[in-house]
Amino acid sequence: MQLELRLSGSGGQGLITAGIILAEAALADGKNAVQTQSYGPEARGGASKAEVIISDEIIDFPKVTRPNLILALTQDAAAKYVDASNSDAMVIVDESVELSPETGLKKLFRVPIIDTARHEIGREIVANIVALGLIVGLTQIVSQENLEATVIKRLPRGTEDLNRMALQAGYDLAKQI
Amino acid sequence: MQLELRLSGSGGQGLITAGIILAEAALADGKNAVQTQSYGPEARGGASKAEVIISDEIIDFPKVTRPNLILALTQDAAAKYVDASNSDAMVIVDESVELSPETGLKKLFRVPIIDTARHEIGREIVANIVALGLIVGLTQIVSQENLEATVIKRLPRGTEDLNRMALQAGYDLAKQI
Amino acid sequence: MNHPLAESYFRMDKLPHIWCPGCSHGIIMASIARAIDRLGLDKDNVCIVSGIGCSSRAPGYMDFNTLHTTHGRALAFATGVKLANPKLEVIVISGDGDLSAIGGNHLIHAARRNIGLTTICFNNNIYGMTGGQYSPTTPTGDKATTAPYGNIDKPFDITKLAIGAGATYAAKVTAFHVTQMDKYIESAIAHKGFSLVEAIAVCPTYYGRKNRKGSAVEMMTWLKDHYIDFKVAEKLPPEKREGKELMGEFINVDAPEYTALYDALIDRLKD
Amino acid sequence: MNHPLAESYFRMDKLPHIWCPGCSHGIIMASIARAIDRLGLDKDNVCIVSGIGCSSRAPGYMDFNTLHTTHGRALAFATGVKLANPKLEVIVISGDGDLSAIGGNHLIHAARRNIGLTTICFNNNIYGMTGGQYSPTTPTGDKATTAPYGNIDKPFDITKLAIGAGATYAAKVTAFHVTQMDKYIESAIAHKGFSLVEAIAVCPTYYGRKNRKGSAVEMMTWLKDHYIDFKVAEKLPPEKREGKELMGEFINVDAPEYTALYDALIDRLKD
Amino acid sequence: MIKFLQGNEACVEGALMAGMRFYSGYPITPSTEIAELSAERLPKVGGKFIQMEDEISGIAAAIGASLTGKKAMTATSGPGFSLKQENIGYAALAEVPLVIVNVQRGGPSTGLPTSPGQGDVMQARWGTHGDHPIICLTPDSVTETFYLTIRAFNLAEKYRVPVILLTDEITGHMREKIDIPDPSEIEIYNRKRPETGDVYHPYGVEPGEIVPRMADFGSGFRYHVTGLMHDETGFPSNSTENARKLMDRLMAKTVTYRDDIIDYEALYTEDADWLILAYGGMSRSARAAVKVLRQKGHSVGLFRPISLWPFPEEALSALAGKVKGILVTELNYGQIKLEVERIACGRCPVEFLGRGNGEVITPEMLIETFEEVAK
Amino acid sequence: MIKFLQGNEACVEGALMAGMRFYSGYPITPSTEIAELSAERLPKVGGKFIQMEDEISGIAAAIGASLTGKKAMTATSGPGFSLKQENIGYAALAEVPLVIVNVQRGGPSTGLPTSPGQGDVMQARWGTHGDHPIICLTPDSVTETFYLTIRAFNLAEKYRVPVILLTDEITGHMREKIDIPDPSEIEIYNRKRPETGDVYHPYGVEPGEIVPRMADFGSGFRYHVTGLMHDETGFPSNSTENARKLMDRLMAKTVTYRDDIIDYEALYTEDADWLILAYGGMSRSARAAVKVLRQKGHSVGLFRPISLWPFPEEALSALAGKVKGILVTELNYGQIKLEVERIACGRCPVEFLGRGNGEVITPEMLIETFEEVAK
Amino acid sequence: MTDKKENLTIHINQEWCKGCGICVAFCPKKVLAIGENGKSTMIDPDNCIKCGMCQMRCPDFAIFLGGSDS
Amino acid sequence: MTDKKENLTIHINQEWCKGCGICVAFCPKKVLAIGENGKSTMIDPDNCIKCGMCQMRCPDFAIFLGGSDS
Ligand SMILES: Cc1ncc(C[n+]2csc(CCOP(=O)(O)OP(=O)(O)O)c2C)c(N)n1
Ligand SMILES: Cc1ncc(C[n+]2csc(CCOP(=O)(O)OP(=O)(O)O)c2C)c(N)n1
Ligand code: SF4
Ligand code: SF4
Ligand code: SF4
Ligand code: SF4
Ligand code: SF4
Ligand code: SF4
Ligand SMILES: [Mg+2]
Ligand SMILES: [Mg+2]
Repeated sequence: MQLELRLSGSGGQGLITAGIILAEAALADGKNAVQTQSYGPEARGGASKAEVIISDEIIDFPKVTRPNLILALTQDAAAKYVDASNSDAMVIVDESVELSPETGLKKLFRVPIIDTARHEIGREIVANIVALGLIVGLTQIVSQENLEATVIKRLPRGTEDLNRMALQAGYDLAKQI
Repeated sequence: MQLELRLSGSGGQGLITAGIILAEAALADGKNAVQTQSYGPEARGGASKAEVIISDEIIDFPKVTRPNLILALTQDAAAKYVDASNSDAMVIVDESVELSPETGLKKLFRVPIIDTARHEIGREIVANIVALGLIVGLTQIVSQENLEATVIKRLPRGTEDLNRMALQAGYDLAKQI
Repeated sequence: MNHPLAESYFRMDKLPHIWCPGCSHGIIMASIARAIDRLGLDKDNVCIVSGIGCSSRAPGYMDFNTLHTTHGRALAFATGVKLANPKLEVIVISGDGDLSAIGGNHLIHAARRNIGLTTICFNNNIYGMTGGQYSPTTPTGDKATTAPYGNIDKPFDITKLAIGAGATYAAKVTAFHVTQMDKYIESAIAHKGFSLVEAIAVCPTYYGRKNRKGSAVEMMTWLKDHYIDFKVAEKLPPEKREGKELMGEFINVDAPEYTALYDALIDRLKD
Repeated sequence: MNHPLAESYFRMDKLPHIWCPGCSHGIIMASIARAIDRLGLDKDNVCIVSGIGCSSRAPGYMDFNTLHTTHGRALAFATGVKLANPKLEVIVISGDGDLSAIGGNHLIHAARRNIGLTTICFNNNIYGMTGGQYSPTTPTGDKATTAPYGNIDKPFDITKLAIGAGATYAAKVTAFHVTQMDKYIESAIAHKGFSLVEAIAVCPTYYGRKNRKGSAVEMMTWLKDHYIDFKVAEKLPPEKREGKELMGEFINVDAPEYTALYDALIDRLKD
Repeated sequence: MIKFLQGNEACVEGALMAGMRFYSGYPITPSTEIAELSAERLPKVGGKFIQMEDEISGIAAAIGASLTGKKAMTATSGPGFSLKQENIGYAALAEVPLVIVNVQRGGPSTGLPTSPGQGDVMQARWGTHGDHPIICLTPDSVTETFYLTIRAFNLAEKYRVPVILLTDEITGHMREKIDIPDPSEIEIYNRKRPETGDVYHPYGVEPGEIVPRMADFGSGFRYHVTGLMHDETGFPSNSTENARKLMDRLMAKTVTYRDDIIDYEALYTEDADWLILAYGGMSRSARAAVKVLRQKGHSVGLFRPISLWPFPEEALSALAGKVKGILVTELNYGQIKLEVERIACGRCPVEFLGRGNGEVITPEMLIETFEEVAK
Repeated sequence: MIKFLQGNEACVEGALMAGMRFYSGYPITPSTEIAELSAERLPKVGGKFIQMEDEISGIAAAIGASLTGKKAMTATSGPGFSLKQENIGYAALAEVPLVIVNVQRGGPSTGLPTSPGQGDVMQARWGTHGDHPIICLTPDSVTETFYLTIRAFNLAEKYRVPVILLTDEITGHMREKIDIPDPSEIEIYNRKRPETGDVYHPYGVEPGEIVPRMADFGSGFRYHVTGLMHDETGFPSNSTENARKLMDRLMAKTVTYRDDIIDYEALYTEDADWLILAYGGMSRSARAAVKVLRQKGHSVGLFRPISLWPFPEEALSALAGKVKGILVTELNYGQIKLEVERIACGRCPVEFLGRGNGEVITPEMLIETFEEVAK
Repeated sequence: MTDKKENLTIHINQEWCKGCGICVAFCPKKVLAIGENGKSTMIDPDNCIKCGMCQMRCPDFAIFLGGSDS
Repeated sequence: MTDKKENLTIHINQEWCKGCGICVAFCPKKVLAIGENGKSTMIDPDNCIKCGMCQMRCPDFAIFLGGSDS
């Protein structure tokens, strides 16, 4: 089984970190993972993305071609990276994002990710961690245990509680869906 | 008929100019000619050479491999460029040059070229032109007429008489041999 | 309605530009256009040349003959443009890295020759485009991705360097001091020989973030509070000069311009 | 018996050198050896680095660790040598073309960094090795094979350029003034940061011949008659300073040396 | 120790394990992380990092450092690689061990700075003027980047040549699992140095040895290094005879010792009647495609040069005599393809699928092309 | 008009006749006479000469001048050619007409500055990073240097590519008779410029034309030139689709129009059962050898590529199918030999005689080798 | 660009404004603020003295003095 | 190099001397001249004050003060 994920948003939202955390958690679960990203001079302020492939097998081709899951935290990112060609893909967008109803996407979720980070946790900067909680809550692609451990390991010391709260908020959002 | 000449001496003695003059005179005679030279950082003060091939035919390979005539105005140049492998070559050295008697050279001439330039013409700088007169006087490889015309054309205005005298001195030296 | 300066001198379909929020590059670019406007130059006779870098993206937005070259080589390309066609007003836009790191040699030689190029250095003390490495103008002790423990290099004073190389016009100004910037850029373009305006810029994204300098506004405020004209400074008591950075028109002298000398040579050979 | 200096510091089997009669390069090269001798440096710990040019042939004759690099890059190679092994005393020999034309960028950056290299510029105002093209120090109006109608370029003052770039030691002297040359080179090597000695040289073969400057002796005499110490000049009445060229120790200040700062960083990280 | 690293990070880890103690370079996308991580790590192990004023001085300083006995590296991408060419030739002629990393990006000139490409493969071989020996290795994963960086240092030390580690934006920027071995498990080769008291011919080879011994500047052997043709003593010589001896010796390095240097992977090639040939980042696509094609019943194998220069000529030649065709795929307009055509020598057709526009060739594209050409 | 000139002088005469009005460069042996003569002649015809601070700026300034509509040239030798590589790629991508002369000398690095060599042949094709189109011509005489310089300018203008005139110390420094034609006898190609009032797509090709029209900076068309991938309007574009269109168009230049570009000499090849392949200065030796060998009864022909890149592949391929073998001779360790092997494709053996030590291969050496390999 | 000062008013191009706050911070009359949408907005238009400093310092051509749009 | 000044005498290496004349021109005591063979030679040895300027300015290590050869 191979899962391809695309996490997108704006430059400063920490989606590359999120991708790395997801991939490392998968490693801890005993799976394989590859993480790639695309960027350009436009990344200055514009849309950016991180992609992760998680698999039980060896991963040969490292680039995501048919994502099974797409996250988009901003309108720009959604416009650029929500690829409707695979209508079976799970697509999660922040509630601030408007998508035309004609996408034909079967599994589209609009979730107040940024709002949750800003108002529930009090720090918009943890929106990426909320999103991780949400994704893992919805899909179980990695174990919550290893996800938390990786989050703690990868992020600066002193932010443990904040990040645990953010993860939990993500899990909670997942439950509401 | 193809004739290969090597004119050698020290950096400032004008042997490249002499080579060019000889070649141009040959062209004026309706022959073909190619002139090449070799130089190196050692040319700073060290030995330098100009080579000329004169032929009735098209000249394919432009470098001198078996010179028919070698001129050496200095000891250094003689050491470096008098190639005794062709013992039939005509070798003309300035009288200041000592050559070991074992060279086996059949046509070796030691001639007071520089001394003639210095004392007869009064300008050491025309030693190259004296040498040209000597060579042409000895071999007739180019016509004296075209040689003189080329010398006049190639050298700075105002030096015509000096150069004509030098040529004549060369012819005279040739006659004495 | 549209921004009048943008409409007159910029390629509207290329805007908004790619620069980060609060990046000074847009401020300096606009100042160049205002100077051109005030001088009443014909757009067809203006050529803007840049190297590679965030700043060097400027020509793409500017509605003139524009040339985006290789990293560091803007002045070398510009020298060819100017000498081949001296009637062109050639303005070079170059980052601190582009101009003083890889391009340092072309800077000093253009200054030496006194060729009629105007160089505007967008000096943000960092390599912006490649993500925040230290540049030859990063202050000693500051951090950058390649100076994680603080930079041990001594920085260039680009203006002083150009003067040492023979520049006949050189001024320094900051992105905060827009009125002076307009004036210096105008004088620089009007100047007959080589001219340089070093515009101190802010890069909130890399330099600012790495060095905890705060937002673009805070960085601009720093410029406002720390830079004073050297002529003013000369009159201040030492304690008031303490900690101040100097700006102003440091040199402005007449000397024969290179392409004019060459044209004179051509004329001389005609006779 | 043999020349004592040659025997102690030179590769006797490589002498005599290739330089033309009267070329100053030999004079300056000997002065460097005398300075090393007076400083009592261990030959094994001295490294001489050069680029390409007549002058750059010097290291081949000098009995130290010697490195003949690519044209213009001597200071860049030397930076690597020095930073990798700061205990080496690294001396760079470079022609005016090598140092200030193709190598200009490395000069200003080495000066900026204040890295402990000593640079001796053999400035003969011409490209000797390639046969007499103008260099960045050829005076305006002078002739060269690539300036058949007289050079229209303005020359660099290499010493001033290095100071503009941040050099902490810079002196200028001529091949005639050997006593001062010995002294400056000695001070430059002893100096902790970047140091430059610009040695004005004569190339009778190309620069001299092209510009009818006469023999090596006449050119040396010109140096003798025209160069005066800038400190002496300051005290002269203007009419006596007229037509004089200035030499002397233009800057000599202390500032932290680059490789020492790096070693301090390593020490700091150890804790 | 298991880590999750970018190829560029693995390169630095490998370099440090190989003994790198000096890095000098100039930042350029997509190689910059190599400089950044070197800046952070080197001073901690007593090594030196310096950001130079440009790429030319980046390689020059590294050569200077290598002469003092330090293992040195510089990293760059296309435009910087072009600028380093003159001094690559210097290192080859003066026989200075050195590792040069080129993380390839898209296009000629400034091109597509953030996209992958493999357009510098021929340049790696021929980019500097004049004949010269070059070793060029190309990894296809983060783990292999680590090991090939070590190998690059070892080969540089052993053969006294500049070694080019040619990666690309794909392998440079992707993150993968890597198991970093204990240093004790790694074989490190250090240049041979002369013994104190030896009569030292810096460019003369001792009997039974491969290259001249190399003394560190400052170690008591005062010798001369030059980019001019030189004789065994290291001093310039204009004699064509000396020049021939030197050049013959240099050029023989990658011929005489080719078996030690050459490296390649052959996957499912024993019974293959078609080959897909790919290298570096592109072999990830090719490997995926080969697996699918095998499943689909095609007897196809993957041939992956790991040393691009010297090229695994004998191995490929042997296969070329057996297969029905070779499909070469690379992110350029056909560079290694030319070499493959030369080696195949008409014994089988050589087909090609390339891209030079910053796009990655997917396994699907490759499968489709294969099924077209191999039917 | 009959003159007796060096190859380097003939190059300048040709350039001036072709319309060169700008020269920027940096002196280097053995190319310096080209700069020196340009310095003397250009201002007399209203053109400009500038000695730049290095070779990088030498080519950069020439590109800048070309953009103003002037025909521009720069000349150098190996080390300088290496330094120019980055901007050669720029000229290729931005499609700026330009002539770059490389008078080849001996060896890699500083090597043998005053000796001949042909070691930069592959570099001329591959020296800059990334795929790019290149035209490279190589003359074998003073007269041909004159004509090929003109052709280099014409091709540069017609195809908007950098054209490399690859000569060597032999042809550059030897003096020969040359009959300089009247300008009226010479065909000159000038770049096509847009008409005033045209909607101008600086990188869009008009129907029926070969390359985009090129406006002079200052002529009223304000457009953008960049070394980034760009679309037809000239502005940077990250779209791989645009990049593909651009790269395909650039790379096609030397393929689609190869018949117009390719040039070679075939001497006594009709009935030949062996070929000697040589180019540039070395073909002088080869021609002499072939004549002698013919006299000796060998039916041998000379194949001389005049355009090295694109290589006269079809013509050689046709011959390779007929002959018993090809002896390639060049002043390097076998560069064009690789291309010949690829083209011969196993149909005949490819033998080789090379030198990379500054030595010239004499006709005698060639005859001897021929008689060994062809027996 | 020749309109009389009194006819000019501040225009803010919301599409181009990147919300850097420079115009806000250095407006001598505190006319501007960053709005809810993160872009510059006029909070005290009457106070504007049309000095043009916002326009000169805006890096994005997003704020300028111009005639009314009609 | 520790010999006492009085024991030193001028040595001229005829092999290395290139005859540039610098030592001759700048000898304060006119001790030297260029000889028939184009090389430097002592014409007035007694006048020599052993100042060493000839040695310092000779580009070719061809003239120096040293002990007697025996
Ligand atoms: C030859 C070459 N080397 C390196 C680079 C990578 N590079 C692009 S821009 C840049 C530095 C930009 O800094 P600066 O000139 O200060 O401009 P800024 O982005 O800060 O405005 C570098 C190193 C390149 N494109 N080409
Ligand atoms: C890259 C490169 N460009 C050009 C040259 C040719 N070249 C060799 S030395 C030199 C100039 C020498 O002048 P300078 O440095 O002043 O030394 P000098 O010979 O006058 O002592 C030049 C242009 C070269 N060897 N390499
Ligand atoms: S990275 Fe820095 S210099 Fe570049 S656009 Fe952003 S703020 Fe400006
Ligand atoms: S050419 Fe000039 S610089 Fe070179 S050795 Fe001769 S005199 Fe000296
Ligand atoms: S014009 Fe002046 S007062 Fe009015 S908003 Fe702008 S900065 Fe404020
Ligand atoms: S300065 Fe410009 S971009 Fe910044 S907030 Fe104001 S209007 Fe917006
Ligand atoms: S030592 Fe002094 S006095 Fe004696 S010869 Fe030399 S220069 Fe003249
Ligand atoms: S200075 Fe030296 S080389 Fe010159 S003449 Fe005197 S001894 Fe001879
Ligand atoms: Mg910057
Ligand atoms: Mg010089």
